[in-house]
Parts: sequence; C-alpha cells; structure tokens
Amino acid sequence: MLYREAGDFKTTYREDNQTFPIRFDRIAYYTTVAAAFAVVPFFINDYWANAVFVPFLIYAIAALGLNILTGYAGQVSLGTGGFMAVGAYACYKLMTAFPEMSMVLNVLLAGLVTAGVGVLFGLPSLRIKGFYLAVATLAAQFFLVWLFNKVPWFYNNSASGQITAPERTFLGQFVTGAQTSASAKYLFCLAFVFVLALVARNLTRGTTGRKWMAIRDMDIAAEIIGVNPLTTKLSAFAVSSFYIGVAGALFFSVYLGAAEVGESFGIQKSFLILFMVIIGGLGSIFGSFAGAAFLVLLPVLLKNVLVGTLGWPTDLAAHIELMIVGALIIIFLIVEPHGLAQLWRLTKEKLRLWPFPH
Amino acid sequence: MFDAKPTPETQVETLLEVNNIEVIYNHVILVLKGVSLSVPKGGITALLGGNGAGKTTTLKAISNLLKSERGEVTKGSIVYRGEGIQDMAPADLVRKGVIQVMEGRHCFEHLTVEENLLTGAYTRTDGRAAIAADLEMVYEYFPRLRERRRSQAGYTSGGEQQMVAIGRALMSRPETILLDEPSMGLAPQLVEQIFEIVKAVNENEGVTFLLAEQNTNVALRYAHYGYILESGRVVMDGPAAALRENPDVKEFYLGMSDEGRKSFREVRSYRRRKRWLA
Amino acid sequence: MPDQLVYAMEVTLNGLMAGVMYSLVALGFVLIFKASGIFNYAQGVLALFAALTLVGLQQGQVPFAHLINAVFGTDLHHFGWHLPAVVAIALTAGVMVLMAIAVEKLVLKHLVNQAPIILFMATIGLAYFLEGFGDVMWGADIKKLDVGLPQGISETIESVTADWFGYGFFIDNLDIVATVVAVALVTALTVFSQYSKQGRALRAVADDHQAALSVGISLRFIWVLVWSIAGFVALVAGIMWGTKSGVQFSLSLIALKALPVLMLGGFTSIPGAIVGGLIIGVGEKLFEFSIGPMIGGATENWFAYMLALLFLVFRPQGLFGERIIERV
Amino acid sequence: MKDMSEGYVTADGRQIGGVLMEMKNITLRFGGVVAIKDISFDIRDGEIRAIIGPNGAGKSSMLNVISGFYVPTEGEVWFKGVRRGPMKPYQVARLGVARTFQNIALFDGMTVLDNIMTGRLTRMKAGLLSQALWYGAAEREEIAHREKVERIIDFLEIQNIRKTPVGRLPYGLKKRVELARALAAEPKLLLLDEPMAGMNVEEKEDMSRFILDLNDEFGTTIVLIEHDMGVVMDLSDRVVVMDYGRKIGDGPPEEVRNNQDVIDAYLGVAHD
Amino acid sequence: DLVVPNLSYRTGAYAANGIPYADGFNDYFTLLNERDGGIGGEIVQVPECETAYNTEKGVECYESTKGMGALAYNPLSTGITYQLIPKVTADGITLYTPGYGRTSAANGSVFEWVFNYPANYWDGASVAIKYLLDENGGDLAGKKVTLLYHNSAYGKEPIRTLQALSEKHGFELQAVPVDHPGQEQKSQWLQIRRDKPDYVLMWGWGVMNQVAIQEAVNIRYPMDHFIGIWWSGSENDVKPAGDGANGYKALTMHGTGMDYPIYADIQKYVVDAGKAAGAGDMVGTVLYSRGMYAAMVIAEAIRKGQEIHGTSAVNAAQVRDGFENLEITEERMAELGLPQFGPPFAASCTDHGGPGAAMIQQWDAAAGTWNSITGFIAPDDAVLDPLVAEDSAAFAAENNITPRCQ
Ligand SMILES: Nc1ncnc2c1ncn2[C@@H]1O[C@H](COP(=O)(O)OP(=O)(O)OP(=O)(O)O)[C@@H](O)[C@H]1O
Ligand SMILES: Nc1ncnc2c1ncn2[C@@H]1O[C@H](COP(=O)(O)OP(=O)(O)OP(=O)(O)O)[C@@H](O)[C@H]1O
Ligand SMILES: [Mg+2]
Ligand SMILES: [Mg+2]
Repeated sequence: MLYREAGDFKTTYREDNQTFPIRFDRIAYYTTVAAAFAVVPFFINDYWANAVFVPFLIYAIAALGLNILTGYAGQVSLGTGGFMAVGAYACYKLMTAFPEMSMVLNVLLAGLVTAGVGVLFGLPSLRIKGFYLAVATLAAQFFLVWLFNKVPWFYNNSASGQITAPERTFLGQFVTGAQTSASAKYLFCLAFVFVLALVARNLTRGTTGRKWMAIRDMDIAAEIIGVNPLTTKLSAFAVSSFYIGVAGALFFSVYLGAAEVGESFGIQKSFLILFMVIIGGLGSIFGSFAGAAFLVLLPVLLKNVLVGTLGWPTDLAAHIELMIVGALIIIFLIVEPHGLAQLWRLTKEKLRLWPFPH
Repeated sequence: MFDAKPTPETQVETLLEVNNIEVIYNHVILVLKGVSLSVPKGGITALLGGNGAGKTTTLKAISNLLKSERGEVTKGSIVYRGEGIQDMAPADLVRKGVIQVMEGRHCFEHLTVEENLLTGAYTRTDGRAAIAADLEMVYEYFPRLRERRRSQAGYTSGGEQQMVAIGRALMSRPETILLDEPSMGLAPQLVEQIFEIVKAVNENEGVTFLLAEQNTNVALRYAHYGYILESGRVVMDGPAAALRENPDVKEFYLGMSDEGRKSFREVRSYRRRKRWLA
Repeated sequence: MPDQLVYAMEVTLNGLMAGVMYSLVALGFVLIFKASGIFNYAQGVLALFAALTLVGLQQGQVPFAHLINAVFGTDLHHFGWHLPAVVAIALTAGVMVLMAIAVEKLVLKHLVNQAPIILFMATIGLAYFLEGFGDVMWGADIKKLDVGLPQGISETIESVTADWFGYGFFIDNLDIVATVVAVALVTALTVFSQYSKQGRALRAVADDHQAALSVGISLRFIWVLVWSIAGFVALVAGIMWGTKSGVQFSLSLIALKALPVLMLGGFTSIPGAIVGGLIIGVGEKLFEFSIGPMIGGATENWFAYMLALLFLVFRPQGLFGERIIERV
Repeated sequence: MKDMSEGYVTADGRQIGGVLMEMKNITLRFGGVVAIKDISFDIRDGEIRAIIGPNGAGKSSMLNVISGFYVPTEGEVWFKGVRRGPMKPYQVARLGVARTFQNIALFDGMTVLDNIMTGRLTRMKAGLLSQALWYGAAEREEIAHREKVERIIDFLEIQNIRKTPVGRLPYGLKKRVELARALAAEPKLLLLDEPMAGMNVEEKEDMSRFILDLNDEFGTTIVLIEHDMGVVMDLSDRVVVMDYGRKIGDGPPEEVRNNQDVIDAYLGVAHD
Repeated sequence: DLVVPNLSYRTGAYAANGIPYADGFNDYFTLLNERDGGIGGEIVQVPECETAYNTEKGVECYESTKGMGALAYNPLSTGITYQLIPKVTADGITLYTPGYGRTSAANGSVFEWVFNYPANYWDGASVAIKYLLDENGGDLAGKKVTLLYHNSAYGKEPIRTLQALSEKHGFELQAVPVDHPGQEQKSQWLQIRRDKPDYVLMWGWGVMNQVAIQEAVNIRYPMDHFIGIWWSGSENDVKPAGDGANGYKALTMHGTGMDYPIYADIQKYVVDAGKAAGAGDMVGTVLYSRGMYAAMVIAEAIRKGQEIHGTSAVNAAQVRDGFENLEITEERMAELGLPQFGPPFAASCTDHGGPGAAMIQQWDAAAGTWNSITGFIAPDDAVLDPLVAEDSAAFAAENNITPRCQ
C-alpha cells in the first residue's frame, strides 16, 4: 500500500508536468539528493571516492549526454570517447593557459568547446542514418584521438604526450591535483551531475525533447509535421557533446589527474558509455544513472567477491568476471530489452497494482 | 446481396478451438479476459469488434506470434485438430497448415513483390512447378501485382502491399488462414474482390478462414459464423445471418437503423457504446 | 619510370591485399546483418575464439586446464597429441556450429522482434562472454598458429617486377592465399544468398522478424545457419590473421578494421564487403604513403573511417547496400 | 474552373471561399513508375475535398506532393495565391498544412500527450536556456499549449490514454491520436490519408463527426482520402478521382458517382 | 606483515606479457617468505589486483590496496604510472617503475616518491645508439636509423632523445608510428623496405612486436640490424616468427635464462612446493626475470629501510628512505643468487634513476634462448641529463614543487 497514485490528484497542468508526479517518488528523490549532498561527504574515503563515486558520477554525466543523443534523438554515436577527449584537452589547455580561472568555468568552457566539435561531426547525420551513422561517428573518434596524440600543442609539448592536471581550487578547496580530498572531489562532481541532470530532465520534457524524440521515432513524419531536422539533430549533438565534454574534463582533471588520449579516451570508452546507456535504458534520465552504476559497480563488486571473498586467482577471476558481465548483459536484455529503467518502471506498475496481479 | 451460404447445421468437425484464454502483455497489461471460440473445418468464421477489442491479439495467440511481442497466454488452451498448440513454434504451425496474414501488411520491404510471394512458399516441399503454378494463381487473383512484380515491396502503395500479404499467405497452400483486417485500406471494388477470393478459396480448396474484420458489413455477408469481441471478451456470437439481423449489431456495427443506412452527415452526436457490457 | 610512381604501385597492390584481409572479417558481419538485421559486435571475438580453439585442438591443449588446476589442484596441460591442420580445422568448424546453436538457444531466441540496437547490445554481451570464455578455456598467452600457410615475400613477383620496373615489389604469400580464399568465399556466399530459397528467407528475416515467422520461416534454423556460416568465416579470418600475428587477445580488435569496410560496401552486400575492403585498403595505404609523412603518420585508422564517411555522404546506404526505404 | 474564385455554396448551405491551393499540371515519377500524370485541381477555402481512386492510383503520392515530402517532377503548386518554390516539408508545415498518414506515423516511444504536443512545435518559441531551466517563458508556454492540447484531447475523447505510450495502443486509437496531433497544429489545410481505414461503422461515424465539426467550427479546409464510399459521398463537397496517376473525374459527389469512367475504374457498381 | 601489492594484468590486450612478469614478481616474494621467512623476519604479502592495463582499473586497484598498508607500487604501465604519481605523492607511498613510467622521475629532487632505476626509456635510446656507435667504429654519420614506435605516450618517449643524439652523431632519424594495437603494419614495413635504413629501433608492446618482427622477416630485413627496447624483447615477441627471427636484438637491463643460482631455490621452495604464481613454465624467461628483478629491488629497498630505521615493521615512508639510500652491489647480487644479473648502482636524494645501463641480447631461434652479446653499456648522460632536468623542471613549475636535496 506504499506505492499509490490514487488520491494524489493534480489540479493544475503545472503540477501534472512535474518530474515526479507520484508522491512516493518525489519523497524518494528528495531523500536521495539530500543524502548525496549532506550525508555521503562525511563518510566518503579515498577508496569510495576514487573507485566508486567519482567515476560513477562522471560516467553518469557522459551517459546522460549520450542518452540525449542516442536515447532521445535516436542518433547512434560511437564517438563518445573522442568527444570526452575534446573536453579533457580543452580543459587542460584552459587550466594551463589561465591558471587563475575558476575550475567550474574551465569545465563549462571545455563543454562548450566540445559542443562545437560535436556539431561539426554531427553534420553527416543529416544524410547518414542508423548504424551507418554509428560507424561514421567512429571517424570522429579515431581522428580526434589521432589529433590529440599528434599535435604537441595540445599536450603542451610534454615528452610523452601525457597531460597532467595541475592543482586548481574551487571555493578555496582543492578540486584537482594531489591534495584534493575525497569529499571535495565527490562534491564537485556531484554538483555538476545534479545540475546537468536537472537540465537534461527539463530539456527532454519540453519542446526540444519532443523534437528530439520525434526525429528519433520517425524522422520523416517529424519533418512533415514541422520539425526542422537540421537544427534538431544538431542541437542534440551540441547538447550531448556539451555533457560529454564536461564529463571528459572532469574525468581527466578530477578523476584521473593525468591522461593519455589513446588509453583514456579510446574506442573502448565509446563502447562502454554506449553500453551504459543501453543497459540503463535508452531515453531515460534515470536509466543513464542506472546504467552507469551498473557498469561501474558490477566489475568492482565481482572483483571483490571473486578475488576478495572467494580468493580466486586474479586472472581466472578477471576472465570469469568478463563472462559474468557478458551473461548479465544478455540476461538483462532478455528480461527487459528496454533497460534497467523500464524494469524499474514495470516493478512500480506491479507495485501499484499489488496485491492484485493485474 | 446477402449471398453467403447458410452454415450447414450438420455436425462439422471443429478444426480450431480456443478455450477461455487470457493474454497479458508485458506481464502487466491484461488484454484478453477469457475468450473462447471454435472454428469449424471448411468454414469462414468472423471475429468482429471495435478498436482494441482484442481481435489481433486473439489471432496472434493462435498463431503463436505473441511471444515476439512480449505477450503471453496465461490461461486457457488452444487446440488445433485435437492437439494443443500453445507451445508450438510459429514455423511448425505453418507446416501444420495454419498461416496468419498480419494486420498492417508486414511485407518484406527490401524484397521484390515476387520474392515476397515466394517466401510464402518457404515451407513447401512439393517442387518448383507447383509453386510456379500457385504464383500464377496469385497473379490471376491480383493482376496489379503482376505489373509490380519486380518492384521492391517497400515502394508499393498501401493496397498493393495488402495484396502481397494475402497472396503470400495463399502461396503456402494453407489449411487454415487467419486473416487480420484484410479489407483495410483497399478500394471498395477490391474489398469485394478479396472476399470473393476468400470465398472461392474456401469453397474450391476447402480452406478454413478465421478473419478479424472491422468492416462488419462485408464480413457478415461472407462469413458463416461470427463472434463479437469487446474489451477482451466475447459478448455475442451466432451464425452470420442471425447476427446480421440482430438490432444491436445492426445499429452499432452495420450503421443501419430501421430506416436504412444513415448519412454520415446526419450523425449529430458522438456515441459511446459498451452498452451491453455488464 | 619515376621511383615514386613505382612505389605507389607497390603500395596500391599491398593495399589491395590488406583490403582483402579486412574483407574477410567484414564478410562475417555482412552475413549476420543480412540475415537478421543484427550488427554483430562479437564478430571479432568470434575470430579470436575460432583461432584459439583451432590452436588448442591442434596442439592438444586441455581445455579449461587453468580452471581445473585451480579448483582441483591438478596439473593438466596437454593431451600430448598434435593434430593435422585439416582435422583441427574441421573440428573447429564443428565447434563453431555448436556455438551457433548455443547462441541461438540462449540469446537470440529470446530476443525475437526487438529493436536492432537491443540485438546489437546482446552481441556485445556475447562478445564479453566469449572473450572471457576463450581465455578460461585456452589461456591468455600468445599462441603460434601454423596450419601450413606460406608466409613471406613472394619471390616470383619480386623478380618479375624487378625485371619490369627495376624495383622488386613486395607481396606477402599469405596475402595471396587470403585473396584466393576470400574470392572463393564471396562467390559462394553471393550465390547462396541471391539464388537459394534459404537465401531469400534470410533476407526476409532481416526485414521483419514477425512476418517471417508468420510465413513459416523458422528463425531458429535461419539463425543457426547464418551464425554457423559466420563462425566459419570467422575461423577463416582467424586463421589468416592468426598466422600473421599469433593468436591472442588483440586478434579480436581486427573487427575495428572491418567496420569502415563494412559501411563503405554496405551492411547488406556480400560483394560490397570485398569491394569496400579493396577501396579502404588502397585508400588508407596510399594516404599513409603520400600524405602520412607530412602530418606525422599513423593515419590509417582514422583515414579509413573518413574515407567511408565520404562515400556515405553521397550514398547513405554504402556502395552496394540496399536502398534505405523512406516512405510515409 | 477559374470562374469559381469567389467561392460557391454547398448543398447544405455552407459558403465555400476562394482557391486556397492549386495544383497545376503535377507529374511525379519514380524511375520508371509514373505515380502522377499531369494532374490539375484546386482546393478551396473551407471545403472538404476528397481524393478517391483504386489502390496505387497515386492518391497518397498526391498528398505527399502537397505536404512537400515529394517534389513533383513537373508542375506547380500554388498556395494562397503564391507559387510555392522548392520547400522542405517542415517549411510547408509552418505555412499551416498538417496531415495524417496512411500507415500510421506516430512517435511510438512517446506518450499520447507528447505526441499531440509535437503538433504544436511550430508554435512554440521559448529558447533553449529557458527550457533548460524550466523557468519563465518555457514553463508558461508549456502550460498554455498544454491547455490547447487538452481541449483537443477532450474533443477526441482520448482523455484516459493521455499518458500511455502510443506504441501500445490499438490501431483505431492510434488513428485518432494522429488526428489529434494534426489538429493541434491548428492547420489551415488538413490532409487526411484514409483516416477511417480499420474502423467499424460506429467509429467511422464518430470520426465523421470530428471532421465535420472541425470544418464547421474552425473553418479548416480538409483534403480526405478514403475508400469508404459512404463516407466520401456524405462528407465531401467535391471529389477528385484518380486512376493510375491520371485524373478521371472531378466534381461534386453525385456527379462523380454517376461518371461512367469512375464506375469502371473504381466503384465497380454504382453505390447507393 | 609487509604489503607489496602487485598491480598486474593477466587479461586484455597485453595479457601475454603481463602474465610472466606478474609471476616473476610474485614468485620472488614467495621465495623470500618460504625460504627466509620474509624480509627481516616479516612475511611479505603480495595482494594481486588485475588492472587489465587499464588506467581506471589501475586507480581502483591502487585505492583498494593502499589501505592494506602498501609499501610500494609497480604497476607495469606508463599510463597508470602517470595517474599514480600525484596520488602516491599525496599518500606518501613509493612508486617504483623500473624501465618504464615517467622518465624525468629520475630526478629525485622533484619526484620525491618515484623511483625508476636502473634504467629508463631515454637511457634505452641512448644505449642503443651507443651500441650502434660501437658497431660502426664510433661513427654513425650518414647512417639511417628508423624508429618504429607504438603511437602512444610510451612509444613517443625516446623520440626527443634520439633527435638530440642524431644531431650529436649525425645520423638520420626517421620516426615511424604504429597505431594500437599494431596488427597491420604493411605501410610501415613497405616504407622501411624502400628506405632501406641501416638500423631499425623498435619501441613496441604487445602484438605490435610480433607483427613487426614477422614483417621484418617477410621483407628480409637483416634481423641483426633490428633492435628493440627491452619491452620488445621477450620470447613472446620472437617465437611466432619462428626461425626467421633468428638474430633479432633487444635491450635488457638484467640477465635472462636459467644460469643463476636463485633458480634452484625457486624450483625447490616455490615451484615444487606448488606455490608458484603461474604454471611454473615461465621461469627464466625475459619477462619473468624482469618481474623478479623488480621484486628483488623492492625487497632490497625494504631491507634497507629496516636497516636505516632499525625496525622490521617498516612503514611506507621508511621504505621510501630505503629506496633512496639503496645500493645494489655486485656482491649483494651474488649473495642473492643473481650474480651479475643487473647493473650495480646506488641511489641518492637527487638520483632516482640509476646508472641507466643496459645490455644487448640476441635471439637464437634454434636454441630458443636470448643470449647477451655485450656487457652493460652506459648511456650518454651528457645528452640525457639536460633533458631530464628540463622536463622535471616543467613538472615542478606546473605543480608548485620546490626541488629538494639542495
Ligand atoms: N504489444 C503490446 N503491448 C501492450 N499492449 C498491447 C500490445 N498489443 C496490443 N495491446 C493492447 O491490447 C489491446 C487489444 O489490442 P488488439 O490489437 O488485439 O485489438 P484489435 O481488436 O485488433 O484492434 P484493432 O481493430 O484496432 O486492430 C489493446 O488495448 C492494446 O492496447
Ligand atoms: N517513393 C516511391 N518510390 C517508388 N514508387 C513509389 C513511391 N511512392 C509511391 N510509389 C508508387 O506510386 C504508385 C502510387 O502510390 P500511392 O501510394 O500514391 O497510391 P495510393 O493511391 O495511395 O494507393 P492506396 O490506396 O493503395 O494507398 C504506386 O504504384 C507506388 O508503388
Ligand atoms: Mg487489430
Ligand atoms: Mg495511399
């Protein structure tokens, strides 16, 4: 009897439009946010921050970005790694060129730069569709990685081509570099996630989101009812790339601290983030989080269980971990092809009906 | 006009029997709430009902295509020639002689019209000559298809695609055809023609038909027996002739009142129905 | 003749050969895509798995030795036989058929009628699984694959071209073998898919799973069939690439070289796979040869994709792909 | 034809205005297939104009030409007295042309409400930033348009499925939602491609009522393709008959019904 | 107990190399535990963590093991090294990267917590050129040398050094990149075949090595003019090419093969006792030896730390002191059962990089062994020192580090 919408009437369209129309959801959401901001920072240590929370938050941003492009606007992209690299290198150049600039500004500007690059590589989407486009975005992926690897200006001529994040502060706290505390890292990323998720939610429930989804579901019909495919697709590329750029900037500066383009932003990253989006649920904000959590946490968890608890040799554990992750992906898809978000939705639908079967 | 043969009241073999089935989509959406039908061998049985009544779902439950839509028969049984067929693969069912023409055409877009027709003969083993003869037969029925035989099906008009879908089913030399809205989108002449074909096939080849139709008027003219479905339940059934005379059916499905057909312009208010549902 | 031109000719020839090697991998993708609309991400891993199995069988490795040893404390390694190449290849082909059956039973069967991206994701899951499985089964060390294919410079061609141009061209014998094999495969597969009943059924399945079911095409059979063929193609690709570089994890990454080939040729065209391969092979090699040195080299990866992208802008379905039907 | 530029009065006494759209000598070819062959006709302000013809006659293609999705191989399209240059479909939509599709083209992943809201996209102007923050213009606009859409939802009686994803709906309801989406655009010219296919008589009656009310209340001009002769004869003011891409008849329903060419090509028997 | 985590990779693209290295590393500590009861009476624990050569997993491994009281890290990945440098600096744990990692970390006054003796990439480049100088009677003027490198941070490391050396010695340098993973090297080798360089140097890793050696065989490039860095000189790299690879050369900073007394102990205490990390068949291979060498150095540094601080239960900071004051002598190596295995060296506050000396070894395909054909060759410090100073100064400036040891 916990989960009911009955008796939860809306009297205005404004109320009906809110993100969580059901009271229970609303409460759960506020509790989560409050806990994330006010409780977790006090308990977080280096391990939880660096191995779990920070990567989860950053991947969530990237997944949100890709979900906007792929899940909402229907443009399959495998260039995510490359776009993250743009964010990372833009951030690096900004950090080193303007040491006094606020880190928040650095990250946001890096996002904007990425948005520009994203629009450029989004242009072919006007002609190329479906998996063909996916493969075409790989051109962006490989070219960008090559570019950052080749042109010394991007890595300030360092001998190896590695970029290392200098120390920067925000509100007097270190947020990058060796002296950053676990909670500062976490909060810095969390703030970005919080705002960006809200923005994503707002964009996707409004006009822009509907345009994106219309193009996704049936581009021809969308165009006939008045959606301009050019601006719509490019806006999706821009917004999505912005998110991914921010994620790349944070990934490099806050999380890793140093990066090499081929290793950190290679094609594997593109795939990983696409997995997150699909596993989580295409076209779902919650799904982006769920997918990121799943793919960040699962390997860590499996490793801890197989090696830590069961004491298996690491290589055997790693191979079996691969098998388990693969099998789980397949099982999840079979159980619910539309991702964890849909699974969650169905569970709620069942709860709502409970104790009646239908 | 009303030229359907009266159903022989003598004992005919029941070919297909649906007993009280319940269908749920996606584990939560209950669509059929206990539907029972029986389809006699060599007959034309019509399944009537408004939008969303569950006609398509019933047909898919029989042909076992539900699984691919995440739907599931949770109760009841479906028996074909005395054999439970719920767990049979659709392909095996086609081999047994039951084929479905799906609603909304479902042509293979990238195949040509002729290739589409030939896929209908996929399960056949009686040789190229027999298949070629049947292809010829389908072209006789639908001359328009002969003209477009080399076009990709995706580029043919809606009506042409409907012809392809029906022709394709005929190509499998079935014993029973489940026809889902064959008249949808066809020109009036063609609707008559298609039902004439149904009738001819039924009479000449002894093929049994179960057809879901919105076009009650035509359907009841050609069918022998009818079921009326509303919101996932059978609300009425009877010989076609009887149904045609039923005043409710007349008013709500045939659009006739006592004074004959009413003009669509004369309809002054929207009607809501579901009256006879308790 | 000016040197640069002769060199360019040599590069072109080698590009063609390299392209054929890419085509071998691309072929597997095409088959599965054609038959089910599935973009099979696991194709590269399939090649790796096939090659691993081939080497393992040939050298009589005990499968799962590491796991068994870890669990039971035994010390198993080899059965102590060494199979002739032909036998090992035949056995491996059998394993690939088993794998196809398993994939159908455990994965595809449950995903009938799902969106392409979902099926794509499922093949990713499969790729993960097979990668881990292959490692557990045969170990992650480098293995030398030797089924008796010739390798190294072709002396004949070298001496003939030396006579003609005053510069002996380098052509790898292995590439020549690969070309012959690829041409044979492409011919056979084209004939199969274009002119046989199963071929037609295969294309029908790709268009509409449900409709295919409704006319009595057994998806299960079709899928087992194409996955078996794709497994066999993967085996061929695995043999060629494995001979070249040894068998180990990186073998699965050759899939990435096949993607531009695939999209340039068209996802659904078997001849497209080979033509695409040739264009990509020549294009990337010539670019690396002519422009590469000026901009720092290592351009092949992205250039292949850029080239494909260029083609796609003019033909969004690839060179030989089926027209994308746009109607309302 | 030109003499009617100031309009005419229908049998039931409605005043029809001047020419809204004129198709002049339209020809459309796809490779070897000639879908439309040199057809001219006009559509007048406020009328219900039907297009009928056998399957494959080119009716839907004609609608596609009107809505800008197909570019005619030859011929001119005039709208509101101006010749329409080459235009993208979305630009045509912005001129006030909306339509429904023969093979339902709803956005399956979206709810009914969102689908209908897409009909209003051309009218929504809030900037990206305002939308991102869901504050000010964006929110006001959203609510204002939602009110309009709710009126359409009431009008078409689809309140109870407002939040259902359209993919799950049965065929007939989808048709209705599609109509709602087209209505939401408050079009000047509404193109309906077989809106009643797959409906039973009762539902057709409802749909007819919607169309008539629409025409009455908002003065929307309607182009209707339909195979149900009863509907066509009862609703339309004038009918164009096509056959194999040619025009074989054009005029009021009674006239067309008795045209021998039309009977031969399409009707088969004279309909009552 | 003493904790020395082993961030290894036994899966992924570089598994074939990661496995023997990790085995050697583990086995050495197992030997110490079994035979000597650990170091100074303290058992050494070597928790293993799989990184798959992936930087993020590397970070996870670091974080998950550092809480156990880790004394030193050796991640065998340049990428992970770069990530860990700021982290170990903040946490005060030693990062030991023999033969890889950040070259300029050799400058101890900037990189307090990082050690990369006995040799680094730039040393390798210099040693290779020195060897070529020796071969050519001290003159390389006019010779053509091609560097075939993995197109990544690692592969690019030697370029600057080689450029400096080419200026100094007048040889012509051509740098040819190979993209990851390096399965396809046709273009590169056609170019080499056309250019006919006198020597080819290779900075490769993983499959790139095997393919390069195979291609060299294919074009009949004289194998003894083909020299790899130490990461391109293991059995894995040459075996797939079969007999053709005979004569291929590679650098190494330690000995290889079974001719060291220690192996009797390893056989007895580790392999025969069933305690070997792997199957025991890797013992004596190049990468196994290297893993063992790294373990040996870490063990010695711990011992030194214990000695300096007079306690057996040393902490990370004390171990760092051990690293900084470490002295590996010929005698000590002989005592350890590894006579002349590596170069003798002594570290200091400024010198974290060691002598940089390396040997040249050559592959004998028939015997299946690597034979060293030179002694330890010292690099050209006159060229290297300024480069190291420049790079570390840049790092210090970017990170506000005031150099120590003044
Ligand atoms: N895949 C599905 N998932 C969820 N619900 C479904 C699905 N398919 C059909 N339904 C629901 O099942 C009910 C019956 O649908 P069905 O298609 O069987 O009706 P129908 O009688 O064929 O209607 P129509 O005449 O409009 O085709 C509808 O309410 C529909 O919403
Ligand atoms: N994009 C296209 N490419 C090729 N042929 C086309 C295309 N669009 C339509 N056609 C052809 O043009 C002809 C007219 O098609 P159209 O869809 O306009 O028919 P219709 O009158 O709407 O028929 P129906 O009543 O069956 O819907 C058909 O033969 C069709 O195959
Ligand atoms: Mg239906
Ligand atoms: Mg039409």
